[in-house]
Amino acid sequence: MLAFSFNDTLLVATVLFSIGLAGVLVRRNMVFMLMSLDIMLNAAALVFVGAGARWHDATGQVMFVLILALAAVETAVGLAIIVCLHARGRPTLDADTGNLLRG
Amino acid sequence: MNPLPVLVLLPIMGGGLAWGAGRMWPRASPSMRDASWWVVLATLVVETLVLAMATFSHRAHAGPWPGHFAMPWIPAMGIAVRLDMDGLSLSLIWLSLILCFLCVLLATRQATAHAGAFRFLFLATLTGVIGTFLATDLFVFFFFWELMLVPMAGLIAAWGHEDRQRAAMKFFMFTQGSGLVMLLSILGLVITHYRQTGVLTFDYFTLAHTSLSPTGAMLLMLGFFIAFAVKLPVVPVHVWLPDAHTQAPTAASVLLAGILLKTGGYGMIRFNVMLFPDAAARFAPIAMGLGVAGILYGAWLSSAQDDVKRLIAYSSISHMGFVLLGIFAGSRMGMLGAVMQMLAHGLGTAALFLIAGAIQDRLHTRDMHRIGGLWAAMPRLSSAGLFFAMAALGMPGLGNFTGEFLVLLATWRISPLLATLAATGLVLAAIYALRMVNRIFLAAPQADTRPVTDLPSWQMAVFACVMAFLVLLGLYPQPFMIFSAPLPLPATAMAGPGGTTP
Amino acid sequence: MHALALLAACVTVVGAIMVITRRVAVHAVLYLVVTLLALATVLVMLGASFAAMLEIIIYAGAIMVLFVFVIMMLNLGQPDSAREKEWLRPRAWLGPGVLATIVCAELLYCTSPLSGAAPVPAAITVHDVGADLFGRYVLVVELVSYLLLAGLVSAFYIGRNRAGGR
Amino acid sequence: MAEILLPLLVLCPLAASLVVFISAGRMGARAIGTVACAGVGISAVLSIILSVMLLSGPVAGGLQVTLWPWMRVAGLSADIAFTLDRISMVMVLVVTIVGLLIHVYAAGYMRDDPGIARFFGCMTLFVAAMLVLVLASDLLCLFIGWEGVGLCSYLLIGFWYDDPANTSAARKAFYMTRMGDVALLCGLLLLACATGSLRIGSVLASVADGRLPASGVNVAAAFILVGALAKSAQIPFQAWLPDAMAGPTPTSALIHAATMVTAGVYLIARVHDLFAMAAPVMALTAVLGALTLLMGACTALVQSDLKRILAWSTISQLGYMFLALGCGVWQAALFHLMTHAFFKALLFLTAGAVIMRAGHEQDIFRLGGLRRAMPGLTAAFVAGASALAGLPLVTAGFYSKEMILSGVWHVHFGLAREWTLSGHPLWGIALLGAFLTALYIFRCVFIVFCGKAGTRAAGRTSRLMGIPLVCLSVLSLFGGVIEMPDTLPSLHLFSALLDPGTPLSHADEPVWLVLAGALAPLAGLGVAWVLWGRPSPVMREIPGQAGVIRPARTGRGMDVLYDRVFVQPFRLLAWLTRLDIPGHAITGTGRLTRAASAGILGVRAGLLDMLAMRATGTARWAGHLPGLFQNGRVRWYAAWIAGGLCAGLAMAVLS
Repeated sequence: MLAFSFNDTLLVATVLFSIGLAGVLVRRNMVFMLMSLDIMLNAAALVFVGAGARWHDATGQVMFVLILALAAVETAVGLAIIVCLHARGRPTLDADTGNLLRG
Repeated sequence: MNPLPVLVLLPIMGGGLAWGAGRMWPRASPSMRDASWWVVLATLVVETLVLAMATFSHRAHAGPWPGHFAMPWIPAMGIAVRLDMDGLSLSLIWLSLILCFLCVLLATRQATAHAGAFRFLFLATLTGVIGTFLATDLFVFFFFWELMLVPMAGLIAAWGHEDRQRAAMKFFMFTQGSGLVMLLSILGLVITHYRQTGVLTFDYFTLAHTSLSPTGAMLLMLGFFIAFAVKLPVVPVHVWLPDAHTQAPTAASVLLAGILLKTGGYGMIRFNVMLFPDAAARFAPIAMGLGVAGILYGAWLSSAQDDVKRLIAYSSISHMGFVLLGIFAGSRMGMLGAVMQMLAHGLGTAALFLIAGAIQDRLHTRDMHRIGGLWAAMPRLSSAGLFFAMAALGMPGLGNFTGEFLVLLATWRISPLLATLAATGLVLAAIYALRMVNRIFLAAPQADTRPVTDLPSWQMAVFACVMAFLVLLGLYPQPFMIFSAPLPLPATAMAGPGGTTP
Repeated sequence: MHALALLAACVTVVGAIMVITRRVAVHAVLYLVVTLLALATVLVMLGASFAAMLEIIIYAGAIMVLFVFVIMMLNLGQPDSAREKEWLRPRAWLGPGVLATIVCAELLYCTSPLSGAAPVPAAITVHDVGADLFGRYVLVVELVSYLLLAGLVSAFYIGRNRAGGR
Repeated sequence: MAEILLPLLVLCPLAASLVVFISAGRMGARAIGTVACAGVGISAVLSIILSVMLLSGPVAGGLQVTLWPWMRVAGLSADIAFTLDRISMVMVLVVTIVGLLIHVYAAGYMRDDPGIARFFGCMTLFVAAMLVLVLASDLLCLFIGWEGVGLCSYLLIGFWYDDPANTSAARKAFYMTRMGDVALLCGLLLLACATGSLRIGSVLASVADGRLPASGVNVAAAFILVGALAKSAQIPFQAWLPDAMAGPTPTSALIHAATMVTAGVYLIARVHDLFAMAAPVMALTAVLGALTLLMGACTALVQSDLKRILAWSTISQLGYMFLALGCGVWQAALFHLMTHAFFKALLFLTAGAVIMRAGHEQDIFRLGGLRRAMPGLTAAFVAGASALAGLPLVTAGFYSKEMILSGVWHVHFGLAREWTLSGHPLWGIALLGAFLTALYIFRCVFIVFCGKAGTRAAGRTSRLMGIPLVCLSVLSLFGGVIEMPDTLPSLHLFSALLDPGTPLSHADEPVWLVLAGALAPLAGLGVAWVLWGRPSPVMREIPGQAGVIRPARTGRGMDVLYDRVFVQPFRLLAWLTRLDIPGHAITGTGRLTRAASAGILGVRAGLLDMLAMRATGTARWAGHLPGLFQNGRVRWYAAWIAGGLCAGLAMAVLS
């Protein structure tokens, strides 16, 4: 007997997603934005796993693995950008300071 | 052990080793040969041994042609690693190996910066080329076709001369773009075959038995033709070639002229004429017209160049015109002539590029006006240059003439006018070759020439081997013609997997 | 619902809230680790112990370590903390908060009709996942490997030291 | 035996050439000369042995050696094969013996040149290629030698490459002969397509069988004729030969007088059966030959450069041979070829020695009175000159020229059904040519060797150079008595040797024919003596320089024409197209695209700027509407995404 029903999973995931979304929107520091993005990704992954358990399908966990990989890539690239910007003498890590691509 | 996959994989693995060796033990002094050079040489020697084994061993024929290797790769899509070898591919692989030896012995040492990486890319190109010559699965063929381009573009872009980025870009754009057209054609052929038989396969021998509507066959053949025409190159799409040849480092120029152009000719023989014989026959007048245009136009432009490497590059266009003419002449004689021309041109032009590279190393210029007469200072290099210039102008008794004569003879049967026009190209060939000879070899020495060193005798010995080979091709081509003839498809397909299809 | 499950869910949510409200980055990272560990617990309770292991090892382990490293490299200090405080004025919370709340409410509303069916009590073993991963989804795995490669290359490219290179 | 000796004949000079080339810079001048002379000498001995073997053997056929198959494909088989029959025997003897004498001479002449290794390498290579050409029993094999001699000629004309004039002369020679080669190649292609083989015997046999339509025979013969004309410097290809005198004198003697330029004559003699079936081409050959001999003689008359006089005289004498070929008396052509090889080699070698001793002065008006300073050379030159002029009875040239004249007199060209062309006008031209020949060569003799002294002669002619001169003098004086006209003691050794079946005799020819042929040179000699020979000459140069003579004197008339018609347009077009127009077009398209996209970008940026300015200027209070969308802030974008999500979900909720 599973301790968690699909309903509850969805609830938790939705709340997590919203928190992450709020974090992305409210924080100006890019490190925090990345962390919030990770929270959102986790929420999505949680839904997949829950759905997999609900319909007894391994696809859910496969998707989890894929999301994990995606998150890893996203984090790596994002952090690389942060380090790059920092190394070029950007005073703060404010995401709002102008157009990032012009660097 | 089956030699074919070894042949394909060995160079790239050796290249990796050479890279590693180059990083681990960088050369101590510029004059010394470093570890990676020895690794490359060892790789080539082993490769030659394997090729000799493949040439002379007589095994039971598993496939339609003497050499065969098959291994499923993606069964769901009917893709398998199928490698087959007939005389044509065998002789072209021999040519590639000989040229690689030439480059390694005479040219790759000139790339001093990041020599290991240079050698890795060099051998990776070789892998692509050999794979292209062997693959009989269209998907695998396409794979190797593309694999060949990337390292070559890298070689040009990273180690080339002054305008290398643009040249590499042009080279890559042209060949890549035309490769995509070929991919479309491959997919079209496979899908047609699938619709007809319900079998999804990329196998060359099976696909050869697809029945196509005339229009469809023509469209598919044109797709292949465009890709090969860019590589060969045929005149309107030759634009990438002079830049790429001129800007590439010597070893890359040699590979480019010696082998990469031959993949175009090889592809035309194998995938245009043999896969779509009817469409090719209908297309032949246009193709032959293009061939003659290439002969004349290439020679014409060649005789107006001041840059040595550019001159040789345009002369390649002229020679490849003969190849195109021979392939589409529609007779076995023309085909043989085209193959002979490819072999002879590979050797002769490669040697010319090596000589041009040697001159550039010594004098730091490619401008014929500034090079001046070299005979007094460098008699060995100049006599080698004279010999290969003579080969380029089609001196009878040397390899090029054999090919040109057969091609002209095959063309004469179809159209004496075209043959006469193509023969006029030989006069133009004399003009550009002698212009080069009288500008840089047999001319008054330049007033401000610094003392230069001639070729050492061991390098001259290497050139002498090439010369001997060209003379052999010119005076006794019969064994090579038997050896390197492309095996016809219908006769052998009965024994092969293609024979099972109705 | 199990008490442990309730606890895990609560810790997850509270941890996430703490993450987005911290001013010091290291604290946020630590809270994020807590969140992820709690999430792993949730996953275990969903019967996905394999996923939970991966969550702990890769996420809470590897990725978070990456964060910590980067934060160490960034050399943040008191001024940064102060600036964060200045950035996190209550007014800034207004818009995002409202937006997030609306999204949350809507999502909950949308998903509620789905939650009627009966649960199927069975766990999914690692074997099932592995068979699926390298059977049906092998091409996707290949694609993901390309993605990883692309990420690797781009991270290398972006992060290399420009002053020293060619 | 012959199987070994025949390849060895070719191999000896070839080996000598390779040895000389490879050991360049390591051997002394004497050693190089020895090796080269040995190579040619061995093959001279071998050629004599082989000739004896051939003549002592059965009459029909010749010695055949097939070395290896060259190519065998469907529709063509060609071999590397040598044939020594009676025609090639004459040629081989000429090439090797004259070649040997010239090599011996050159060993002395080139002793002090730094490039002697290159010189002898090319010379021996030339002998080898010429022997391949002569011995080939396959037209394709012949073509190898044909181009090979062209290559050697190119290298030797441009031997002193420091002067751009020399190398451009060399290139000119190669280009012009190359045009002929391409025509010859086309002829070979035609024959190969029609008969499936290029073996001379089988080609002629299948032509005789009528496997080739008449038009095909004519076209093939015309192609071969063009090739031969170019090689032998006949009209309209005559322009390269005078310039070819830029090379060392032994080269001029061997290649541009004795052997290579006669290759065209040899080729046509070789395939005379083919030509016999192409009457219009025969007529064309004869007419071109006659025109060339007249033009050559006239031009030689007004030249002032000693070597150029000899070059134009070579062209003129080759014209005689082509005339004979065109009239079907190929035996006479070969006979004249042989005697011409003797006396023209002699003339060139003597001229070379004279020029060398006179301090490299080639203008005959600056030379003069050399008779006393160098009596031996004078005797040799006079011997050669009288042979060239064909002074009756005592010189070889008389007999060969007589044979041609009598052959031309009897010929009738059946051009079309009713329209025949008699050979009598051609005979008249040839007789006029004989007169002019004596006139110009004795003009040269009198100006150079008589009169008052010009330049000072220095040094002595070395023995190495002297011996060949003596041999050649003897040959050019007495080499002709093997064939005599019927009115004299009828002797037909040469024509019987070539064609044992049908001896060429014109028993019915009138006596005055021979007499005319004998008197014309004497008249020329007399006129020359009157004009230039007496102590106070009537005139130094032919008058009337301004008009017709000027272009002829410079010998540049044809050159100017070629320059206008071919060279300049080619240069211009090559210059115009040197940048590869398609390449430019495609690159240009790329550039245009780039420029266009840059332009579009610029316009867009301008528009945006304008919009932004409007927005900020006129509606500042209304908020930054454009700015809201495109302000580059990540969080704003995220907010918009979230807003969109909100809206989308709201639609789902409300529906």
